[in-house]
Amino acid sequence: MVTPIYIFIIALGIAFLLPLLERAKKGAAETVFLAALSGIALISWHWLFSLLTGRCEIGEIFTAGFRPPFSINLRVGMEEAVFTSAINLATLAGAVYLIRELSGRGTKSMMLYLLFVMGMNGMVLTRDIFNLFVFMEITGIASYALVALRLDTKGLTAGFKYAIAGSLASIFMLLGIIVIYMITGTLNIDSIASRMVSFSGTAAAGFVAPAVFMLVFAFMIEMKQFPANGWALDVYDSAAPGISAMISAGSAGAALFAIYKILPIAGEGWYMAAAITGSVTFVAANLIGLKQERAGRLLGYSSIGQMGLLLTVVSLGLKGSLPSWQLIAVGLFINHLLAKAGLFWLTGITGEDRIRNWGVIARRPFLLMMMGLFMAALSGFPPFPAFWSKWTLVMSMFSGGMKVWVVFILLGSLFEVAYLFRWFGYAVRGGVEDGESGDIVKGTPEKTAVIFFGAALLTAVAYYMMGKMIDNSTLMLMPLVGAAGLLLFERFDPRVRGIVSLAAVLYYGYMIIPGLSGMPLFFNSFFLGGGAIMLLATLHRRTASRGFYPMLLLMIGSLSALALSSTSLQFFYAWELMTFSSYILVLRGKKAMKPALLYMVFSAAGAYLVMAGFASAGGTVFGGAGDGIAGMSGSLQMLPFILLAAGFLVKVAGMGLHVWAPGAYAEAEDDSSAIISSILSKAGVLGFVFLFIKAGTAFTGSTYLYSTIGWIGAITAFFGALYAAMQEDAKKLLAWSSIGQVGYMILGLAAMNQIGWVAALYHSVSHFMFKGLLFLAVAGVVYRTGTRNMYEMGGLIKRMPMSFISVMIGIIALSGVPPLTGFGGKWLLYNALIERGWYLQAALAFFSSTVAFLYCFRLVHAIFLGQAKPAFRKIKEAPRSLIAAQYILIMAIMMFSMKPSILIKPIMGIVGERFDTLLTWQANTLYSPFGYWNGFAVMMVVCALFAILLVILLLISPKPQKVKQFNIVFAAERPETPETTHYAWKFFTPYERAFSGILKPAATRFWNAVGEWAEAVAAMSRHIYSGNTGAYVVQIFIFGILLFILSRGGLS
Amino acid sequence: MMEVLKQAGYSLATLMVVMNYGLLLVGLVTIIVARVHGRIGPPIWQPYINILKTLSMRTALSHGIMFYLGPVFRIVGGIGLLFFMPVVYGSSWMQNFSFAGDVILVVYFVFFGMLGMALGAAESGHPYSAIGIMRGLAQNTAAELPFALALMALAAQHQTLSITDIVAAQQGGIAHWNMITNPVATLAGMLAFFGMMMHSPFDVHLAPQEIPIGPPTEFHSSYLALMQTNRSIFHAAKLILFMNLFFGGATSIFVMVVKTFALLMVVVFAGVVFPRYRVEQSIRWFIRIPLAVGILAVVISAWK
Amino acid sequence: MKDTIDKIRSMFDGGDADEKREDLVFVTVPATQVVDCLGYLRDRAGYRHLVMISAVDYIERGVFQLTYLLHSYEKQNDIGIRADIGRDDASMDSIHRLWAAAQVYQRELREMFGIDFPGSPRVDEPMLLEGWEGIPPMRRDFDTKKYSEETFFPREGRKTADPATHMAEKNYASEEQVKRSVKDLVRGRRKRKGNDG
Amino acid sequence: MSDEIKKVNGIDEGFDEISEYFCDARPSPVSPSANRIVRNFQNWAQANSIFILGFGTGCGAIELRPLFTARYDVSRYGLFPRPTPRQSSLFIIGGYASIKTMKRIIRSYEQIQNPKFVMGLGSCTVNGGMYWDSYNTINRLDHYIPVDVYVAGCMPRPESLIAGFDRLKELIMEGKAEGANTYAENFDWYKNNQKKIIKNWNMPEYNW
Repeated sequence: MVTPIYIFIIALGIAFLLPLLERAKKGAAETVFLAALSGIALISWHWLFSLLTGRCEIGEIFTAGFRPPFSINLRVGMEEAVFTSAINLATLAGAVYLIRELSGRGTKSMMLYLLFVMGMNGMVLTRDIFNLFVFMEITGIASYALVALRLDTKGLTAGFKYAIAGSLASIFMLLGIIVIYMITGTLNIDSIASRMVSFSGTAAAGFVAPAVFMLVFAFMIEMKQFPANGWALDVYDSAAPGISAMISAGSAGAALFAIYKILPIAGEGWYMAAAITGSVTFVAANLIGLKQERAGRLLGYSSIGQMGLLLTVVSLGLKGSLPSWQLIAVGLFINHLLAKAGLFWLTGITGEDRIRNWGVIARRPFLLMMMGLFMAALSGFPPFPAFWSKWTLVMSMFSGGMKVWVVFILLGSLFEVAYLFRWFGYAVRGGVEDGESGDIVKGTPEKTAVIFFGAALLTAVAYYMMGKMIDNSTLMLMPLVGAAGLLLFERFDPRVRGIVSLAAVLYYGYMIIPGLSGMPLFFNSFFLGGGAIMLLATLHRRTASRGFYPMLLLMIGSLSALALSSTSLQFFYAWELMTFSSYILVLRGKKAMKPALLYMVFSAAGAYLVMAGFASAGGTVFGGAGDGIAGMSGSLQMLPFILLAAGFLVKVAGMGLHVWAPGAYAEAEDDSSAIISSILSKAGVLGFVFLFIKAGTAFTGSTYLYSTIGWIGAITAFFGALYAAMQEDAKKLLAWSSIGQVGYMILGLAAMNQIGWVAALYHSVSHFMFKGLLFLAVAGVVYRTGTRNMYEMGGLIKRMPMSFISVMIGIIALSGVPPLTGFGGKWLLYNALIERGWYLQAALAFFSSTVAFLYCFRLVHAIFLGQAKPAFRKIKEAPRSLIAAQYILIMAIMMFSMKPSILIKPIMGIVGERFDTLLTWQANTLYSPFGYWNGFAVMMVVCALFAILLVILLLISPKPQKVKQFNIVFAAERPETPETTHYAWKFFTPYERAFSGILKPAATRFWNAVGEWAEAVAAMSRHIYSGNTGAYVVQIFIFGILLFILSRGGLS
Repeated sequence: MMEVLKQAGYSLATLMVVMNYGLLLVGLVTIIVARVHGRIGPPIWQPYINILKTLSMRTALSHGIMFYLGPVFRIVGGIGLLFFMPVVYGSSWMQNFSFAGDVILVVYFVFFGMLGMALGAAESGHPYSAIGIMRGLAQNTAAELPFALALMALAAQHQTLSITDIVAAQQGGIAHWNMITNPVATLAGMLAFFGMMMHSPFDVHLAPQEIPIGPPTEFHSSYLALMQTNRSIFHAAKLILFMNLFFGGATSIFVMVVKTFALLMVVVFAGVVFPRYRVEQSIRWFIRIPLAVGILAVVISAWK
Repeated sequence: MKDTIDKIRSMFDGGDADEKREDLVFVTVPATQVVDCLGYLRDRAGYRHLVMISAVDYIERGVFQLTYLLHSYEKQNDIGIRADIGRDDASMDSIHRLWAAAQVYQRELREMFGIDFPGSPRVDEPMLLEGWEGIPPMRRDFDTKKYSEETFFPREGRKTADPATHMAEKNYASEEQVKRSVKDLVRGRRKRKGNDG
Repeated sequence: MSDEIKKVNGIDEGFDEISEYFCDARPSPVSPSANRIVRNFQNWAQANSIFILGFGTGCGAIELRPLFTARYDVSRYGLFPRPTPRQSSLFIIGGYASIKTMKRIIRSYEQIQNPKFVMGLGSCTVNGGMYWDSYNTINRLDHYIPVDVYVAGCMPRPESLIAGFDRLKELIMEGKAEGANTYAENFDWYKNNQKKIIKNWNMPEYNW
């Protein structure tokens, strides 16, 4: 056990020695400086290690050899060890990162840095309140100086504001300490707390409250609580990013620890006030962050928000409302420390402050990957620590009955996700606005190394926490391992990577599928099989496609994990993993910046709803698809049902919540679109399956809820089809179509009878086949033509006959015309709805499926039929791998069309005994209570008729002369150009006119309004930070008054 | 196997009957329209001559494979529609392949031919074909809305989707017909029927003066012969469908002829009186009164 | 009207007014003055409507006479501005900037008379005579009958006849007989009378 | 096509619109069925179901309309108007034909399938009529497309037209109305005549 005194000795001693060393030998100072920091860090790690392994007890060090109150004592407990280790680690890394700049400024900057580190350590370690103040001052003064080190106006003014705010805080703190000392006669934190209690009811008690108020107020200022934090923003904004990183990560952490020590003194009444302050700060800072355009300031808001959240967690934990709050706090803290520092460091490397110009980083895949990683960590995506902390936090809050808190915390997180990923979007897709910073970003090796080190550490912590938190973590880790493994292949040819991914998916499927049954089997074979086919299609890629295959594999893996999950946490883990990976896939599209952001925000909102739903369901085990559960378990209540259903409705793009979907489906890369639309859209279906299994029909209000969801499904189906018919963009058309088709599935599931479920699952498979087919075929066409506007194509049947056949089969299947698979789904659906008594929904679904003919025809006509354009007259057939994948799907469609029983029978088995059996098979005929359908006979009759009639036509027809595209009867004229002869643009105008009343994009307008409103509020609130020191002081006082009122309320 | 062959033979016989009946109907309609105009009109067998004439054309041309297959798709759709429907209730030989599917299959099969035909016509590259298809598809989908509602009303009423069962439920005199037992659904169905038969006022997709006869602009010779044949079969099949659904079906060919003829006359007389709707007008028409009637029908039937 | 005519004559070197009717007067101005004159009439005198532009081929004088006919809605009368241009390399200033519709007339004049209007939109595109070579057909030195006989495979057996005689002979032979004999009769009596007298 | 559009679409120098967009095959005569009974039967069907494509080039078109009204009603004889050449068999040229119109007449005529019949309506189609010496109207239609029946008059009354139809039917029944084959056999002669008057021939040799 090394005594912590060494920390101070090393820091102070080296600090004084540095100038001498510098004189003695050039460059020696840097080495010694880093060695000193390493020494400090080693000491703290040593404590942490010893405490963890139980090799030593909590250490109490008495500096002057006396016990308190006669001397200052330091404590090294578990918390202290964790915090000092983390802070020292970060500061060491930060020093490495900053070393060139520090040495450039001379030894004085290194001295300041050492003092800064020492101050933070002291803040964590000391148990003496005055000593705490001293260390705080040391930290503060060192950091003012560090901030102002740049010696430019911005840095100096920021340092000045920092100093003003810091001295205000000091004054109040000192006043508080004096009064407290006057009352209690001690400065030792532990004894103050115990003595304070005894003063209640005495005359001195009148002094206690103001004293405590002043103390807490001072610490709140140090914690940069809203709105007394304008100065801090200027600091983050103007300091060198390396310094900002340290202030954000280190000193904020130290301040948090200090307030953790102080709050017990203040007494229980203060916990609530602190928690409220913290969460208000969290929400407000993140809200204002929405409007930020500068990276430093944006990160500043994020830091302040995170501190607020941590304050909330700590105060509620101290209050005793949050079990296992330590874990939450430590997870959040470490996550914040590393991720935030990492992002600040990245800002330093790029040297670009405006987030719009962050396209500069796009050419450095490694840095971009790091950025994505930090973003994911900061927004609480798995497997990073914040994910587990947030999950535990929400779970505990719900079980503690703190629902309103959850709302605020999730709202704040949503804002944070929004602005962080807006930034990330600019980084990936933004490009550079003005040429001045257009050159490639170059980090020095040590800076890059530090960033990598931070990311690695974050991952390690994530791995550790994951092992602690989640059951069956090996299985859950598989997708990540696969993706990480693929990263090793990044240097290879894209085709090699594709084949490796394909092999990985196939091997994984081969390993797990035989051991499965029921719903997991269904969805897994569907996800993995479908994923494999789609991977095959991506093999045509010639471009570098950095990061594409890992993310694709991650998405397929997470989908599989989703279907395999057996607890709520596993489910949610896989769900978030899927969201993130698919977001990256969407973002890879050329014009995908805005759609991807929209996708992310909606997905995050949906995910939070799901999380809240899980939390409100309590400890209900969710997932695992209720294998072996006969019937419905019926263990959910109304609130969780609504929350979960709402969350899943976002994912399936139910009408009203669909605004993200057309863009995300359409703007992703062409082959990713196929995957996202045909496979990923089923994740929501899976969610509903699991939810409905869990919920059953027994709970209160179930009738209305199910019929509401049913109506949403039907309306989604209708509007999806209607909007699809009005699109000019082939992929948008298919995207809307997907939205509509998933509506049928939801409608079928919501019917809650055997036929409905068979219909939904059958239609899932069928939709995967035909929509995958269509998207792949369109991907091939877009790949060759370079446009997505259908009216620019035309007549491609002669050049791309294989793709044409795909599209034709696809639309026949899609439109539900017998004899192909689409009809089965429709037939089952109507039977289910009639069984349920939902006649109007059935009629609406029927109408939607006829509207589907409109866009089906349009797709095939505008692209393949009609007039060929001269620009495309030498175009080639789509790449072979795309065609191969399409023909696998066609074969599957044909097989299932010929013998629907080979698909429907297993699905009936999977749906199993949960419902009364309504469907029966007799030979090839499927009987429902209302009707019957013999797919085989229909196929045979149609084929026979077709063959016979074709032969007849061949016999009676004279040998036809093959003619070309202008050989048409054009009212005795000749067509002028193919462009003016191809009737494809605004094809269904009369339809649009007739339905103009209901075609107004109400949902889009609504969400636009919500977005604008949030931005407007953010913009308005932002103006309180005027940059004026006087204004900041006023704000601090206003904050004091507010805090006072709050504490009165809290104390009474 | 013998069963199947026998059924195929029977179906072929049915097809012959219906085809000839349909051709005569087409001829008759032409005469009726002529008489309304104050003309004499062509002989009733004119459709036969027309088909023979188109068959005797000596040349043909082809815009591509889909152009060639389009008419085949079309007539498969027509014959299929007929084949999956019992024509005469109780007759051993006019049941066709109705064992293969119920009314949903039949209704969806209507679109089979339409889609195939649309593909063929679109391959010709003629803008008028595309415009005609657009109009036809748009109008037809709108007409399907009240029809779907009427169908659902029947399903609610009879709790079955099998055409045979629906017909069976209507046996025993006019009082059992759906026309009497479910008049609102019948009304909705009949309003949709106007659109589905594509007679005036719902024949803007052909619009001979404006977009020379729409989708089939480019078709000729034997293609046209197939399409003319299909026109008669398809017409008759749709009539039989509506007869089965709303008017008690038929127990003999004679009854079938009488009922379908009467049904057709409704459409024909409406057609000679009313001028043609534009597409958006007809769509709006369908989504107003017929839609309201349809919803009313479902509500009444489900409420029972 | 009178004032306007006087103005034209004084401002644009107009010749004598040729008053056809009370509300229709033609004035000849030099070809170079036409555009200015028309602009004046349109903007100042209220003749806002261009009725037509026409040409007459005065081959004897070696000129084309162009006539721009304008109408005034306020005054309810017409003024025709005439101008002579040489037949060789006939060319005239375009007035399509005054009236966009003039381009159609000018195209037609270009096609039929070969009068060029430099700058007029699409003036060289034929309206009727796609790919026409040779003399423009409305010029008087173009022999349309000869051209037709050379180009269009005239059908044999066509001959021109006076419709009156032809009808009389073909359709009303007997009546003609009667008529003739009556005529003869009358003539004979006259003769006889004369002889008598 | 303007140069700009060409550039946008990447159409290079060697791009030939006519050969790119039109079929360049020549027509070939298709002899009627060798079997006399079949031939007669087919001729009977052709004669009794005549779809008319009316080309109302001149004032003669006004005389076509009454044919389909209650007063004359040619549908009695199996004659129906048809708006597309593809499905028609009788092509009626309703009066004088200017050169520009001739181009359209030729195009439509060629788009009709074999067997096809042509009726020249009014004197203008016979010998130019009152436009016989015009620089812009043809004199004899039969030098450009084969004509089966001329109905003379300026204008002929609907009764004359019905008489013309009767004559046409007789010809068809007798197997003498083989204009399409005549055209194919004397293709070069017809093309020469056509090209003599049509100077900007921006279409293929034969409009399929």
